[in-house]
Amino acid sequence: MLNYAWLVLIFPLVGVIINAFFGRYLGKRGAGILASAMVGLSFIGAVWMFAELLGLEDRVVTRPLFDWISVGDFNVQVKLLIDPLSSVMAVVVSGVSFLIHIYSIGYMAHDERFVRFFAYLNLFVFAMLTLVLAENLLVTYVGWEGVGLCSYLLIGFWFERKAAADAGKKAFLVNRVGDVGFALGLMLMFVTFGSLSMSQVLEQAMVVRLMPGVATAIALLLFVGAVGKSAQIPLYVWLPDAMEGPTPVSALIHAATMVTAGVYMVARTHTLFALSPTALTWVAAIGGITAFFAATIALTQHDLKRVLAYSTISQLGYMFLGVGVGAYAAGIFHLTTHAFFKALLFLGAGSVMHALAGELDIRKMGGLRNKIPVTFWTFLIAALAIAGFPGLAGFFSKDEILWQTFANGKTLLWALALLTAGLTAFYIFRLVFTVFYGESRVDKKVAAHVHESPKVMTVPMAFLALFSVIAGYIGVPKILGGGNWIEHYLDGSLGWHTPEAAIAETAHASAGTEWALLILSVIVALAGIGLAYVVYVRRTDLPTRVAKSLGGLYTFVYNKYKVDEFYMAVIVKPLRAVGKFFAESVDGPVVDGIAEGIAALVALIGRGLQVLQTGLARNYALGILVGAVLLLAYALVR
Amino acid sequence: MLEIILFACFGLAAIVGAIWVILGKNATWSALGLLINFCSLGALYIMLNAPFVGLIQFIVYAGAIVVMFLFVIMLLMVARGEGQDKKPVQRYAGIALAVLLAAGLVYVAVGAAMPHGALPATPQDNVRVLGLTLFSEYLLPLWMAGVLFLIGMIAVVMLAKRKREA
Amino acid sequence: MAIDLQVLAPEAIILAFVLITLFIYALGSKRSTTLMGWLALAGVVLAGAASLYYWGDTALTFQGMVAADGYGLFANLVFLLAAGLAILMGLEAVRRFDLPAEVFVLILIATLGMMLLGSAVNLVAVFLALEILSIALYVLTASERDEWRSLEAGMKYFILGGFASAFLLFGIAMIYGATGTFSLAGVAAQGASLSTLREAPLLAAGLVFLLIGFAFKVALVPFQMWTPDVYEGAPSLVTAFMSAGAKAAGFVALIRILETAFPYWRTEWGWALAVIAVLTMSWGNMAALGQRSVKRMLAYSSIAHAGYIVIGVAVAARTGYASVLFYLICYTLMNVGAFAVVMAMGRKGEPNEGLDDYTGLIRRKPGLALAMALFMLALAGIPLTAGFLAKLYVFSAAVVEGYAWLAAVAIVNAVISAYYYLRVAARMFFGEARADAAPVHVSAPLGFVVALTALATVFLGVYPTPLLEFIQAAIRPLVGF
Amino acid sequence: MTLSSLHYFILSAILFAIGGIGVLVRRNVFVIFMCVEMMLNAVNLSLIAFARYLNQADGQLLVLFVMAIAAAEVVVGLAILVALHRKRPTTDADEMNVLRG
Repeated sequence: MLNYAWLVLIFPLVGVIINAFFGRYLGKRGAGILASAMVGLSFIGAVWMFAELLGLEDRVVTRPLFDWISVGDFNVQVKLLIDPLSSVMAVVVSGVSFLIHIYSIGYMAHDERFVRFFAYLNLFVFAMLTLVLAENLLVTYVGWEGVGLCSYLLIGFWFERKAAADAGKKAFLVNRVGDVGFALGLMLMFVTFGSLSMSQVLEQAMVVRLMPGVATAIALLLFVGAVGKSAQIPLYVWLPDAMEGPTPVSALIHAATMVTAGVYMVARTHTLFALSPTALTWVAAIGGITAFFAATIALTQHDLKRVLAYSTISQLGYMFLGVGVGAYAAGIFHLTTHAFFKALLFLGAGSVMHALAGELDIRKMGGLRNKIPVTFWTFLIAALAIAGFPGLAGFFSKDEILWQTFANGKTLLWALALLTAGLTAFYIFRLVFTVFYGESRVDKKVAAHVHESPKVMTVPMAFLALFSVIAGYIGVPKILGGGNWIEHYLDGSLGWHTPEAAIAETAHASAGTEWALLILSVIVALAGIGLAYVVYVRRTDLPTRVAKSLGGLYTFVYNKYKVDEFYMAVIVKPLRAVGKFFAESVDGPVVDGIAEGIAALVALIGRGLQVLQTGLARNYALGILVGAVLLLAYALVR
Repeated sequence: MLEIILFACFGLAAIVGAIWVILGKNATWSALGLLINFCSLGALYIMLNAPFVGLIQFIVYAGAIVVMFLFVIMLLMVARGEGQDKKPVQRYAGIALAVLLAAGLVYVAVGAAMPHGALPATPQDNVRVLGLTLFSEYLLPLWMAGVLFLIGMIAVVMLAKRKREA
Repeated sequence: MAIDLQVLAPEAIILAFVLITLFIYALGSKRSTTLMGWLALAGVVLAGAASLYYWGDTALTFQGMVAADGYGLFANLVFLLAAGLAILMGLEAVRRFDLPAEVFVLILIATLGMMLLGSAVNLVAVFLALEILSIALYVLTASERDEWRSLEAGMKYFILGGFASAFLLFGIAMIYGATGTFSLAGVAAQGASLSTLREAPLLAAGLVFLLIGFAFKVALVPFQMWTPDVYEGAPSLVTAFMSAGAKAAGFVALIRILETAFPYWRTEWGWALAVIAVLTMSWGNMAALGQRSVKRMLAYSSIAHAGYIVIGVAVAARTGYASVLFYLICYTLMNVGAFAVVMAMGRKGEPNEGLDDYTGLIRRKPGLALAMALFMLALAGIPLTAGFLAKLYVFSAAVVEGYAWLAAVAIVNAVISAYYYLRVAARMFFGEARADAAPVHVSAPLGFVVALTALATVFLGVYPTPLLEFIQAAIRPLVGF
Repeated sequence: MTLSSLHYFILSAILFAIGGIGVLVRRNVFVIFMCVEMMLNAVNLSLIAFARYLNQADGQLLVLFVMAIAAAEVVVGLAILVALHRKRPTTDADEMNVLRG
C-alpha cells in the first residue's frame, strides 16, 4: 500500500469530480453515499499504510509522485512523506471525515444544495490529506490554502443568511493574515536552506550554522500561519463566527481537522522550532494564554455551538502549549483524542439542533435526557472525555501535556493550564446539565416534535463515542502501567531529541511528583464537574425535592445551598465577569477592531485613488508628467 | 553670425507659434499657430543641412496635416471656444511641471557632451544619402511605415462609414 | 546587403494574411466577416508554426534592425496566443456586439507590431513597431463605434498614447544624441565604460524618457491612469487582447532594451523599477477593492499584475527575465479567460459587467461560473493554478536576487487582491440571481476560449516544467548561458 | 559663439514643454491633437540637429518616419473624433468622462 499511497489522496478527488459534474444525476442519496464511500476508501488506505508502517524498521518513507517545478536551483517535487506523524494524522483525518460524511447524509438530507455540500466536503478531505502527506512545504502550502478555501466555501454555505456570508468573509480575511506569515516563513526558509523539502530542510537545519535570529524568524513566521489557521490569540476571532456553517462542517473542519493543521505544522517542522527556544516559548505562552482566555469566554456563552467553538480554541491552546514545551508527541496525542471527542460534541450539538428545529440557545433547552437518549449518552461521554474524567481519552492526553509543561519548568503556564482544565470541566458540564437535565424550557410548539436523530446520524456518533473512550489507551503513561505507546511511535518522526524533551525524560524519574500532579488534575476536573452539577442542577430543583422526601437532611442541603451561593459569588461570578470582559471588551472592539481597521484603511486609500481617476484625459496626462519629472530627478540626483 | 541670427528668428517664431496654439481662442486660430510653428521648424531643418526633410516638413506638416485639421474642423463646424476650467490646480501644476521638465532637460544638456563638431555633409548629397540609407539600412522601418498607413486607411473606413442597415 | 527574409517568416505570414483578409473584405459578400475571422486565425496559427519551425535560428536581419532569436520567437508565441484567443472571441463579438469585420485585420496588424517590437534591436524599429501596435489598438478600442464608451475610451487612449509616444521619441532622440546610434548594441558599446548616471546625463535622461514610454504601454504607476477607462470602455475582446498581448510586448521589448543597451546601469534602473513595482501593485490592488464593475476591477487588477511582472524586470537577472516570460503566458491565459467570461455575460447595449450581474451565476451557467471562479483563483494566486506558480516564480527571483523586501510587499499585495477576486467567486456561488437577469449565451468559439484557457491555467499550475525549460532556452540569446 | 546641437536641443526642450502644457490645459480635442503634433515636432528638431552635428543621415531618416507616423496618427485621431462627434456633437475633451472611478 505504501507504493500506492497516492490513492489515499485520489479517492476524495475522484469524489469531487464525480459529484461536481455528475452529482445531479446521482440523486441525493447516491451523491452522499459516493462521497462517503470515497472517504471510506481513503480511510482504509490510511489504516493500511499505518499498519504497513508498523511493520517497518525505518518508519520514514517517501514516495515521489511527479516533478512540479524543476528549473535551475528551484526544485519542487510532489512527494508523499509517510512517517509515524503523517500516518497518525492521515488515519485521524480520514477516519473522522468518514464518520462525519455519513452523519451528513442524514443531517443535510433536506438541504437543496446537498450535492454541492458533499463535493466541497470531499474537496476539503483531499486538501487536508495533501497538507498532511506532503513532503515539500510548498505542497503543504497548497493543501493549506486548499483547506482554507473549502472552509470559506463551507462557512458561507448558507449564504442567504447574512451572518453566514459575513462569517465566511471574516474567516477568509483573518486566515489570509496568517497565510502571509506562513508564506514569508516559507520564503525565508527557501533563502536559508535552498529548499522547501521537509527532509532536506530538517537535515540542513541540523548541519547549517544559522545566523542568530534566522531560526527564530522562520519559526515565528510559520507560527503566525499556525496561529491564523488554528485560531489562537490574536487571530482566533474567525472561529466562533465560523459556527454559522452547517454543523458537520463545524465538527469536521472547525474542530477536528483543519484547525489542528497549525499544531501539525509546528510538530512537522519541530526541528526548526527546537533551534529557537525563543520561538518555542512564544508558542507555549500563546497556547497557554489562549487556552485560559477562550475557556473563560466559553463560560458566558448561551449559544451551544459557540461554547463548543471557544472550547475548541481553548483545546487548541492546550496543543500549542504541548508542542511549545517540546512535548510534540503529547500535542499530537491531544490532537488525536480531541478530534474524536470534539467532533462528537459537535455532532451531538447537531443532533440536538435536529431535534429542536435548529434551536441553539441553551436557555431554551433542558430535560432532553430521556427524549434523545443516544445523543445524551454520546454527548455525556464526549463531555467526560474533554473534562478529563479518569480513564477517558481526554484524561490521558491532557494530563500528558500538563505533566510535560510542569516537567519543563513552566510552572506558571502549568498552573494556568490546570485552572483551564477545571474551567473546561465546568463549562462543558454546564452544557450537559442545562441541555439534558432539569426542566424543559423548550418552546411548546417545538417540544411536541422532539425526536431522536435517524440511525445514519447516531451510528457515527456511537463510533466517535467509542473512540472517545478508547483512544486514550494508545498513550497511557508509564506510571499507570502503560508504555506511552504513541510517544514512542511518534519518535520515528519527532525523535530529534531536543533539550526540552530530554529534560522531560529525566524528570520522569520522579514518579511521586507525577502521581501527585495526576491526582491533582483529576481532582480539578472532578471539581469542575461537581461545581457545574451544583450550580446548574442542584440549585434549581434539588433543594425542594430533597426537603420534601428526606426532611432531616433538609438543613444539610440548605447549608449546601449556602455553599453554592458562596461558590457563585466567589468563583463563578468573578470568572464570568472575566469572561464577559474578554468577550465584550477585548474580543470585540480590540481584536476585531484591528482587523477591520486595517481593511477599512486599505479600502479608504482605494477610494482615494478612485477619486484621482477623474475620467479626464488631461488629469491623466498630468500624472504622466509628474512621473516624468520624478524619474528625471532620480536620474539627475543619482 | 548669420546662422545665429537665423536660429534666433526661426526659433522665436517656432516658440511664438507654439504659444499661439495653446492660447488660440478656437481650433482654427490654433491651427494658424501650428502652421507658423511647423514652417519655422522647416526653415531650421534647412539650416541644419537637411533640406529634404525641411521640404517634406512643409509639404507633409504644413501642407497636409494642418489642412487636414482645418478640413475636419470645418466638417464638424465647431468654432466655439471652451469654458473656463473649474479647477485651475491642473493648469498651474501642469505649467509648473512642464517648466520643471524643460529646466531639467536644459540642465541635462548643459552638463552633457553634446555632439557639435562633425563636418556637415554637402547639401547636394543629402537626398542621395537619405535615399540610399532609406532603401538599404532602413528598409524594414520603411515597410513598417507602409503598414502604418494601412492602419490609417482601415481606421477611416471603419470609423467614418455609416453603419450597414441591420 | 543581405536580407534574410525567411527569419522574419512569422511576420511575413501575418502580413500576408492581413492582405488576404483585406481582399476578402473588399469583395464584401455576406458571409465574409466570419470567413475573415477564420482566415485571421489561420494566419495566427501558421505564424505560430513558423515561429516554432525557425526556433533555434539566431539571426540579425534587415541590417541589424531585428533579431530573429529564440527570445523574439518565444515572445511571438505569447502574442499569437493572445491574438488567436482574441480572434476567437471576435468571431462571436462581430455578431453579438455588431463589431465591424475590420477588427480581425486590426488584430493581425497589432500582432504584427507586437512581434516586430519583440524582435527589434534598433530604436527606430522599436519606435515604429510600437506605433503600429499603439495605433492599431486605438482603432480597436474605438471599434464598437455605436457605443459612446468605446469611442470615448479610444479617444482617451489616443490622446494619452500620443503624449506618451512623444516622450518615448524624445528618449530615443536623446539616446541618439548621446551615442550617435540607434542600434541597441551600439548604445551598449558606447555606454560600456559608464558606471553612474551622472557620467552621461543625456543618455540617462534618454533612458528615463524611454522608460516613460514603455511604462505607459504596460501601465505602470504613475503612467497607468488611462488603463481603467480604456479597458472598461473597449470591447471585451480588445481589452483581453491588449491587456495580455500589448502588455507582453511592452515587457518583452523593455527587457530586451534594458538588457541589451543599458546593462551597465542595471542597479539604477533596477531600483527605479522596484519602487515603481511597489507603487503599481499597491495602486492597482487598492483601487480594485472598491469596484462594482467586474470589467473595471479586472482593469485595475491588470495594473496590479503589471506591478508583479515588473518585479521580474527590476531584479534584472536570468531568473527574473524567465519569471517574467512565464508570468506573461500565465497572465495571458487567465486574463483572457476572465475577459471571455465578461464578454459572454454581455449583450448588445447591455454590458452586464456589474458584480450584481454575476450573482448566482453558478445556477444559471455552472460551467461558466466554475471557469470564472478558476480564473479569479488563478489571478489571486491560489495554488494549483498557473497564477500561483507565476507569482511564486517572480517572487522567488526577487528573493534570490536580493530584493526580498520587494517580494514581501508583493505577498501582502497578493493577499489584498485575493479579497476582490474571491468576492466575484463568492457572488457567483453564494447568492440568488435577480429574477430579471438576462439569459447568458455561450457560443462555440467563446466556449472554446473559456475551456481552453481554464484547462491551460490548471495544467500550467500543475505541470509547468516543459514550459519553464522552453523559457530557459528562450532567454539564452538575451543573457547568455 | 558657434551654434551646436546644445542650442537646438534647448529650443527643442522648450517647444516640447509648451506642447506638453497645451495637452494639459486645453480642452478642445483639436488643439490637444495639435499640441501632441508639436511635441513630436520638437523632438524632430533635436533629431535633425543631432544628425547634423554627428554628420549622419540616421537622425533625418527617423524624422521622416516620425512624419509618417504623425500623419497616420492624425488620421486615426480625427476618424475617432468624427465618430464621437456623431454620437454627441462636442469637441470638449472634458465631456469625455463617462468612464471614471
